[in-house]
Amino acid sequence: MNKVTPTIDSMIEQIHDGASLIVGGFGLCGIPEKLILGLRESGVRDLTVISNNCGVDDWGLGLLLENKQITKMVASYVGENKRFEQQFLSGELEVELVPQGTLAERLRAGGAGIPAFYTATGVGTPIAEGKEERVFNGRTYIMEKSITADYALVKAWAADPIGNLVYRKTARNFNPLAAAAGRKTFAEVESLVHTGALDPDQIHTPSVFVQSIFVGAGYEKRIERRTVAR
Amino acid sequence: MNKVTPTIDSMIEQIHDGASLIVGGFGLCGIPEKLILGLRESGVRDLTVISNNCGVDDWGLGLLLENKQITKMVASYVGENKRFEQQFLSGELEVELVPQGTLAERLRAGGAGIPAFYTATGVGTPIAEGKEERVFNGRTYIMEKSITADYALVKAWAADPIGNLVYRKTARNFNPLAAAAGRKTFAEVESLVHTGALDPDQIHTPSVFVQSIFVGAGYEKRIERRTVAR
Amino acid sequence: MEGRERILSRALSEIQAGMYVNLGIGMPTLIADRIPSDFGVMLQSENGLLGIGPYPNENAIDPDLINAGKETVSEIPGAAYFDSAESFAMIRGGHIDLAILGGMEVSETGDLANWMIPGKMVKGMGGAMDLVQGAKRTVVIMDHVTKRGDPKIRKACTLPLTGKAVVDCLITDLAVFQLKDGQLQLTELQPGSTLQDVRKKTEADFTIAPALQEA
Amino acid sequence: MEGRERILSRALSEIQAGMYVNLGIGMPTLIADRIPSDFGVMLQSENGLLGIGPYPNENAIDPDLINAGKETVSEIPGAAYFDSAESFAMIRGGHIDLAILGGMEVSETGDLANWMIPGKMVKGMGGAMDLVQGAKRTVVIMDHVTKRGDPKIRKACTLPLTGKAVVDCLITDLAVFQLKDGQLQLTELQPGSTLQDVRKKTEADFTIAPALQEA
Repeated sequence: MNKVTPTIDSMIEQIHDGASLIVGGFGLCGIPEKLILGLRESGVRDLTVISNNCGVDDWGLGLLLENKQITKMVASYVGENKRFEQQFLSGELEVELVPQGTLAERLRAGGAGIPAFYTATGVGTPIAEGKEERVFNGRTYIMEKSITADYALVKAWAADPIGNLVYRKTARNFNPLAAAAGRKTFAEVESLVHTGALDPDQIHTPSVFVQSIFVGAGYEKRIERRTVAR
Repeated sequence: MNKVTPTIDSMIEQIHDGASLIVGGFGLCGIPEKLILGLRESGVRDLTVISNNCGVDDWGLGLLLENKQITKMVASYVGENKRFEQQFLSGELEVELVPQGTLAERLRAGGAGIPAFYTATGVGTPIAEGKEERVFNGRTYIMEKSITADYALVKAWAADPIGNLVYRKTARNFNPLAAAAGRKTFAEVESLVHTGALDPDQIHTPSVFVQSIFVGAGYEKRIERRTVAR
Repeated sequence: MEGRERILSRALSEIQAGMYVNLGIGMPTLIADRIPSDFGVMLQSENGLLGIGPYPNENAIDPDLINAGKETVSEIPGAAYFDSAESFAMIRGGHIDLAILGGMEVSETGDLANWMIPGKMVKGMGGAMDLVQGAKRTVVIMDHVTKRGDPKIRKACTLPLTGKAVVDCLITDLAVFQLKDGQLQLTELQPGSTLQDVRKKTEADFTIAPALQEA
Repeated sequence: MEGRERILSRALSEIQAGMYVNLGIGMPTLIADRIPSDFGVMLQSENGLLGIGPYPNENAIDPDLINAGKETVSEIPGAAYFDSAESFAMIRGGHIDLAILGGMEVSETGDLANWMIPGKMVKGMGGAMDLVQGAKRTVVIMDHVTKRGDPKIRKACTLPLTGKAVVDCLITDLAVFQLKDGQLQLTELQPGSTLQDVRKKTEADFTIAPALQEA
């Protein structure tokens, strides 16, 4: 079994107008930067993107926003992304804001075949509007539904050819959840090792969740807030 | 922060008659054998035990069954444990049989603050009796509730003093789920390393889930079915 | 043994290169040895291993490395270990291509019973209820009749169910059935078996595939 | 700046040895530096790190190692990384002892608003809605009034809520309140602050702790 593809094109050309994509990463950390650049290049449109953030104005998913390729965004944080905030406030972009933990759990549920679950997060807030409320052991919870998507785009530190993935430090974040929740999962990785080289006790995403792997070179890994010791 | 206790007694003496315990392990693999021996010794009674299996007649949780210390068992598999099967069929032992994946997910939900979730597992079977059925996207699911317990007893391969745990091969099984779902979690481990010696990318149970650690010696690690290449 | 041989060799043909497969406890486990190693098939064990290898040599036995049947096994290159929640996320989430399970009874609508005989025997369902709901395809393998000669393919299961309408394919020593439009359809006769024989030993109603009707 | 100093030093006293603590983006992050290292406190970052260390030296900056505020940080010995589902399992499951968050508004019944100004500013809730529900104790720190001098402690929040009745303790530059029987109770005056001053700058009704009444 060898899931490695020599160019990113074989992944990108599968992604059609109107597709839904779960994209790993938190801020600019652990984002699939090559796949995002490939999407920008391809010009594919009307995308629904599920990702914790939407990059910054000129990097990451912000590039697709700038190019008006995204129709709907499901995210937990707009943050300092001015274009995201503008397109949201103007109504140009459909945005579903989801609490970060609920977003993580909805993705995890999607990958795990759980259609819905209850959480106290968001009770009594605008997030709860239109959702079923239910009391368990005297506490009120709301029902949240799982998320799956046509494709998951993830970034890993290392992979083997059959698709086992290992992430590095906080670049892990949403990537393993995305990998499991995509009907097809494309992984871009910084390094490829031979099958058997990864410690089986230490694999973060087992190969069953990954359909195709691209080994990228020259990762930019931009930093949003460079803070150093005083 | 140092959660290491020199003897197992400080853990055992906290466990009172009528306590609920989640116990890690699958068959005899990855069971907290020292803690189980300690419970047998202590004679604590009326225990509710949540564990995938109940050991064998003369080892693991089977020892507590033999000593009539367990009042209720929540498990997915009785298997070849004759005493378990007898006490179950005679009604002497209250048994709640739970599909293995549902048991895993109920424990995971317990640790994660999810009070209930939906699964297709068990639909149309005796497991669904008395449970809410609900259709999502045209498929029928049942609602299952989370499990937490007074104590979780887990077995790990290595720990550091603050409570980070690493498991080995299939001895991981239910242990990380148990660790998160116990209101207090006691871990027995085969080896202790200094804080900082475990790779932070490779910790299976982060320290926040563990309240006390005992370093055992001379693990028996009995094998249920010794099968070898022909 | 010859009947078992027919079952196993037919079951093997369900497995294609690159598949992720779960083999149930008992007879299904015996299929593992027969899968060509160049198929790149990954076998999943629901206790937390993807990439089961053959039984180990005596000196390589490891108590921390067992399969769902509690047998000592080995790992192949590319294997991964994980906890039980992740294991069943794989299963329930539809990531496993194929599950091959043993059966006690199968109904004409594809119900399966394989975990309990009330008042007599309780094994527990283990992961079977999750597998029949979660795997993309569920194949059941079993003897066509009990040791006493009673039919195991029933109009309705008499034993507590593992799942309703979950058997996509049923392979016995006499025949192969596929679930079609919610009902068992006889699609193949095992070598040496006749339609008459299958009819006699099957309580369930079943349709017959066009190809077999012509034969 | 002096007000901020009072807030931070009072917030610090909420942190006890051995605690697992989440510090929100912005002002709460500034508390990290002040925690005595012998406290063995583990700081959680909801993007997937338990054991945040100080900001790194220039040559140790690592783009794969950031906190929830997207700042480059370091790890301490005993740190662990995990995915976002595990991170919020920790939070939602009640395993984090203390969350310290910033606030835009707090109501007299302990509601918190801190993620959006309709039509004007959307930051998003990030992990705040999970933290206020999941942490064992939620402490909010904020200026007592807005830059324009308007009260931020209101009868009812005018902004979209982050959580209802979730603020266990509120620390401002003027006072400290605890949620008691579902209502804010003034329990401490900050150095240099008077009850009259607090009354004037607070829209919310609040009770006054007995100790303060005597004073």
